[in-house]
Amino acid sequence: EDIKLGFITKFPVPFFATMENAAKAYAEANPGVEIVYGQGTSATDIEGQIALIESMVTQGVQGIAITPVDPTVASTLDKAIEAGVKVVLMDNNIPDWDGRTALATTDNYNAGKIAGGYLKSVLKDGDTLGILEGVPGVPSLDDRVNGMLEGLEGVNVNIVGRGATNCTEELGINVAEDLLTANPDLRAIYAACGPPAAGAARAITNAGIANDDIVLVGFDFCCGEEEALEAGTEDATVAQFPSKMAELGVDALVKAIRGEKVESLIDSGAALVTKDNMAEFK
Amino acid sequence: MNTSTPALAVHQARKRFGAVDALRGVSLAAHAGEVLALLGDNGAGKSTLVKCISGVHALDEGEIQIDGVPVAISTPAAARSAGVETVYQDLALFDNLTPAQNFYCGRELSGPAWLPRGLRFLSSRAMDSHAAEIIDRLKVKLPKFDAPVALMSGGQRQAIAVARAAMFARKVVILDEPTAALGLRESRKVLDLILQLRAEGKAIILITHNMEHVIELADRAVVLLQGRKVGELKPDRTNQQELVSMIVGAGA
Amino acid sequence: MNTSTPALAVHQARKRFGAVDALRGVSLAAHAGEVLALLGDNGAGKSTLVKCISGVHALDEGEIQIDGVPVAISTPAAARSAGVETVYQDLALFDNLTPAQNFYCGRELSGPAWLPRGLRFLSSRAMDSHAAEIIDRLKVKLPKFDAPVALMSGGQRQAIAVARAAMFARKVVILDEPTAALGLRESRKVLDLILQLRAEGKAIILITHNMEHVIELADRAVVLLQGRKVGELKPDRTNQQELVSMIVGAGA
Amino acid sequence: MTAVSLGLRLLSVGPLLILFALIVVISFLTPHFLKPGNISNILAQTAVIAIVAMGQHLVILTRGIDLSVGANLALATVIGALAYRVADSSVVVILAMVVTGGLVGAVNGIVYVFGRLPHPFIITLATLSVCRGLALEFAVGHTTMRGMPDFVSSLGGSWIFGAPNSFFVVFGVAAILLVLTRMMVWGRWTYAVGGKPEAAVQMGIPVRWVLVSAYVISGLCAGIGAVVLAGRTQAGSPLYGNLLELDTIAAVIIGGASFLGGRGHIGHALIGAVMIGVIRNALNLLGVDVFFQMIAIGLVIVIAVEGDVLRNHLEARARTMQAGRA
Amino acid sequence: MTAVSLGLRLLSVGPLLILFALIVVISFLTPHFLKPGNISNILAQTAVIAIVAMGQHLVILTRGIDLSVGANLALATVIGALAYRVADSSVVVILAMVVTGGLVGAVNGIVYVFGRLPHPFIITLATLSVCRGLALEFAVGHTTMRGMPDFVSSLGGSWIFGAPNSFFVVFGVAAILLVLTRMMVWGRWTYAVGGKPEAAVQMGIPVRWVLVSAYVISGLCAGIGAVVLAGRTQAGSPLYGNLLELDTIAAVIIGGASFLGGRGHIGHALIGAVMIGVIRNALNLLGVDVFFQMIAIGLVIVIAVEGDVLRNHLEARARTMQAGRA
Ligand SMILES: Nc1ncnc2c1ncn2[C@@H]1O[C@H](COP(=O)(O)OP(=O)(O)OP(=O)(O)O)[C@@H](O)[C@H]1O
Ligand SMILES: Nc1ncnc2c1ncn2[C@@H]1O[C@H](COP(=O)(O)OP(=O)(O)OP(=O)(O)O)[C@@H](O)[C@H]1O
Ligand SMILES: [Mg+2]
Ligand SMILES: [Mg+2]
Repeated sequence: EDIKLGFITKFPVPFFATMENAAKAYAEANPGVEIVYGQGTSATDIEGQIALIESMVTQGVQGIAITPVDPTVASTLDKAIEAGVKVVLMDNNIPDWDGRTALATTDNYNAGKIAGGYLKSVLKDGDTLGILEGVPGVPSLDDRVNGMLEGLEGVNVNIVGRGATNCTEELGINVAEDLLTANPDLRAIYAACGPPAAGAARAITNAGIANDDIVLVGFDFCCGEEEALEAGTEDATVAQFPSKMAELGVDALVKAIRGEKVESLIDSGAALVTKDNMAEFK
Repeated sequence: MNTSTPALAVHQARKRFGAVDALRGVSLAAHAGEVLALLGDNGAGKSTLVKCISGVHALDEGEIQIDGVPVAISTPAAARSAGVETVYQDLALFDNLTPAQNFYCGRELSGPAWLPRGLRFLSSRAMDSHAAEIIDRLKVKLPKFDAPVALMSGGQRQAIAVARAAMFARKVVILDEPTAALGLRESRKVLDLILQLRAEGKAIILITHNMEHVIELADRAVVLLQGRKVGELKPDRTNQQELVSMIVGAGA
Repeated sequence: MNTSTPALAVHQARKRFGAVDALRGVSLAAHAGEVLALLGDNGAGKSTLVKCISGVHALDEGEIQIDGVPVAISTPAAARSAGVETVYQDLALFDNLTPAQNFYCGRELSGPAWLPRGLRFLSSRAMDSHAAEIIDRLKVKLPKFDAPVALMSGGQRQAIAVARAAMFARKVVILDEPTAALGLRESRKVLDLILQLRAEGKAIILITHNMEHVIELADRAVVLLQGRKVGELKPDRTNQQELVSMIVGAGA
Repeated sequence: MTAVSLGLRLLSVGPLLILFALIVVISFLTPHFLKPGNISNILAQTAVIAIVAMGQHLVILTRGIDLSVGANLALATVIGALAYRVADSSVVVILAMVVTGGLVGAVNGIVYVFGRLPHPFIITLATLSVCRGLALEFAVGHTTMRGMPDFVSSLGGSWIFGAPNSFFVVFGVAAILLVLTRMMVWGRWTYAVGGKPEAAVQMGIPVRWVLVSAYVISGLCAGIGAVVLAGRTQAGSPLYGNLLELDTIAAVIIGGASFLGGRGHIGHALIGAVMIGVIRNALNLLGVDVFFQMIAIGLVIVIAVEGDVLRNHLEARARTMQAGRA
Repeated sequence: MTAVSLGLRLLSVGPLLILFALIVVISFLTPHFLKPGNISNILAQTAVIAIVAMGQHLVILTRGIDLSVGANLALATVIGALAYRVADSSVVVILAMVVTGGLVGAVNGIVYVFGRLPHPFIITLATLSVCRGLALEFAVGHTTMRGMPDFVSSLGGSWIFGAPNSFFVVFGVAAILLVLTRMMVWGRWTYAVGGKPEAAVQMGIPVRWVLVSAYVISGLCAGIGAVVLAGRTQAGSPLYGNLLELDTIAAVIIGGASFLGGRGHIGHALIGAVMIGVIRNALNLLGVDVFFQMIAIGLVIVIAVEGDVLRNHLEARARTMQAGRA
């Protein structure tokens, strides 16, 4: 029996493009599965994602695999479930919501802890740290910072500044430059997404600071981080596995629709990437 | 000269715009039932004086009295409620409104009275019919009574503005060059209207560059020159030349 | 009547705005060295005719000839380069520019000539001094020559607009109520200027509601009534009454 | 009735005609479009833009602009969510949101008017920034706060007679504003102030208060929009209403009002909002990808506006023909 | 020179004075602010806004608005990055970016003018959407494309004489636009069109081409901004320039130009851009947290503009006093 699914991602960046491609590959490999795709326009496009869910239901999908941009899409998903649609979440959970069939995710908080653990291994008491945040108010991005802070517990690091970058390289450079100016003794920078990490690398180079004098840790392993790791400006980053996430999520959805039992929590994992092991993650 | 209390009196009005001394101590009085011509060459300060009386500008120094009582005319609304109506040189018409809407703009007929003004309901039909009456009485021909005034000719627009002031004036009507853009027929109508307002006992201040009109209508004329009052007389055929030389400053 | 080729001729001009027939087949001719008065009551279509001649509006039907040659005057630039200058009723002054900048707006003195016009460098000093000369010759008093015209009085603004047209006219000058806002002295100056333009051999079309001016200046008068030409005559004291009745349509 | 006057009557319906054309084209392209469920979806998806656009319309009527509506709405939902934590009462929560919206509007209006700012752009841009900051600061955990009282949820998410409840909210707001602008003195003053501000001063209209009230009403509309959105999502979030300022301005202008002030009516804002909603919904139904959606939305907006320009032109021509015949 | 006329002279420097006051306050708050390195940072961080704001200023001079600048810049960087993959030549890459910017500007201008649109808001909003969509579509992998020729990189990221190279680009653009607007016929026409469009038509100015050219120059400035930004990040990205339209409009208005058209000069755009750059930099230096940054930016912008209003008021008063004494 043929199955029609909706596959909704957040907004146009390579991470979600990779997920979409994995889903397309899955559909090709499984002839009975038809997938329709949808994507919002930005990290804050909540209303757009709600409209997408509604139009998928209108089109008669049996299941939706979605990377929820914000917990508030839950009530719309509830309506979809009332209409008999099964929902699998990907990338991040919706806290306190029990409508999901399964969740396939990188636990951002845990992944943040990985970054924190790395920083803990290279910093000592009294060192200074600057944080380049993602988009203020977006839970998965906030988790990356909060998880990092937990992972860092144990060394007494002095946090000297937290600026928002909206996950862009432009703002990443600016904020990093200003952090370096205000804190000539800055020991480390942590960026919650890829583009500002690349921006910070450029700011460090521009400021003429030697690679060894400062620790730069990013997140996502994308968008220029590869070059920065190669050059030694960036020391480490955290990689996720989007295609695995998408594949596991869609597979769980298909199984659930066919009446099979599925795990409710599917971790697609995260890993620390450094110059030494980066070849494995390309 | 009339010795009764003037309906409108201005004492030692001074007004400066940046470096320009527009009024340098002008006094005048307008009495009920008379037409006072306010004369002067371009830039003499006539419009400035009018705007100060009607609350658009505030005087730097000087005093304004209505019926002998000093009043603070700080806004156009204050001037209107003191009974002073003005036809501005630029007409102050709303291009996007119809003639009737223009007529009542700022004092719409509305109710019920216990509501705050802004929230009262418009009595559109009453306003339309009253305005139509007035326009009719003035024999102004308008192409369309329910179209915005945007596309009406200069004369038609001027007629609407004059009719508006005539309708609402209680004490004083000020007209800043009301016939400047008017044809013969409409000019005549405006002049007749001024006579009618005078007959109704209103004080009228008329600014014009047309000597014929001054001699025909004005009971008294005040002449400004570069922000100063340089003369005051009863205009007639015999002293027309004197008036002209006062205006152009040849007498000085 | 003059039998030479007219400097400007209009044949059977028709123009309609939506439901309003502003011109219903008007023909007229203006000859070099004469002042043609274009008369008519408010809304008669005078300004509309002027705007069609000067390229602001396009005629619906009819033809315009310059020196006997039919020309397509589709833009104001075309009219200007055909030698027709216009003083519009609303003056067409730029409030944010100085008098000199207003004078030359649209045909700035600039160089070098091999560059496309927009990229030429302004000869500001030359423009300033020429403009100052003209203003001076017309004895217009301006409060400040290097300030924007925004705050100048109605008369001062009118004088600037008239001086601008006088300066650039080659064949025909059209003046739409040029003295409406002017005082005695400035009016006189404009009238003198018109006479001077006539002496220079230009054809002048003068729109005015002032009969004194018509009789003093006009060599011929054309009267419009509701978009139609209802009369043409040589105005003088003796036929003034006839003219007035034509204008107000009493003769019909 | 002649062909010309029939055509004229059709044309004068204006942007509605363009909307209708759009709907016909789309329903040929996708069979899902005219399903009743989808129509309700469109109404629900459009409700927020429509409500806020009507407020924006009033501001544009006075020659102004309100860039703060989206951030104002976000702040209102957060305050509403906070109120819900204090009291599970619809009245309290709704009041909290609407009053927040109105207060922000009042700040816009008062600073603009009494601070003698040359244009409302700057102050509303500033409140945009301040409201977003405050919303993030106030939101517990700096993020979405879930939970709304039942009545609020039903406003945003339930249906009566096949239409979403939010549709009736839109309807109610439109009715009130229609009365206010067309039948009350305040509305006349608004048109006067937009038409010629200097003349409005000369005619003794309380121009400053009219301006302030336009911004207050725009803020109130943002607050009402917040109620509907919070009801729909059962949450308050500092991220809501992103770019809503551009959407609402676009709705007003697409609908046929004018930046020149003093021209247009509430219907324009509504039609524009529905047009935007219909286009987005259709692109979703057609499964058009995001990149192409952006391109398509841009093109359709221009086509809609150009269509209206053409319509106006034809209308003027037809009137002339009709007059010629009379 | 009397005290009054000295005061007057000081006041007439205008928004520059507000900027100066801001700088004094900030340098008391943080010792890092006046470090030479930080000044270069500010210059580099402000360069893009400044360049694009100067183009925006021309459009605003003609009573228009250009909402597409940010998306246009993003598209230009993507096209530049694509060009780099074809030819590692600075000339080719720079041309690709600048021409892209100019073409988008031309589309804005031509559709607005010849499509007889009532206001440029709609068309530039549409090109905003279309350009973002195209940039995402064209970008290989729909994302940041790394790599720029050396010369481009040096424009965005290197220093001469302690000033970033981008500073000299800003300087060059400002010089060209200053000559164009103040010394050339085109500039006079632009002021005339902005001052009174109907009169400009009557005076035979080619109003339509003046308008089109303003949008083309705004587009070219977005293209030049793209070169500087791509040089700074050594990449092209469809996400660049987000909200740049609001930043540049704010810069122009904060700097002291007016939406009324025909008023203001290039310096206004520059001062406004630097003011925005200085505020953002200071908040970063002070380590102010994200949420409070948004609030602070809003407040400081209002204070700056209010300061200018006050200054104008004092100036008028001082002139009167001075005249009274003469
Ligand atoms: N708002 C203003 N700001 C600065 N100067 C002004 C302002 N209004 C008028 N002036 C100046 O004040 C002087 C008097 O102007 P006003 O308009 O009162 O003259 P007027 O007598 O009405 O002349 P006209 O007959 O031409 O209308 C003029 O020099 C004018 O330039
Ligand atoms: N752009 C326009 N659109 C529609 N109707 C117009 C337009 N311009 C003028 N009209 C109408 O055309 C008619 C003729 O107007 P016009 O301005 O030519 O009169 P006029 O003879 O100049 O009058 P006045 O002496 O008052 O200036 C009027 O009824 C006017 O309302
Ligand atoms: Mg005057
Ligand atoms: Mg006329």
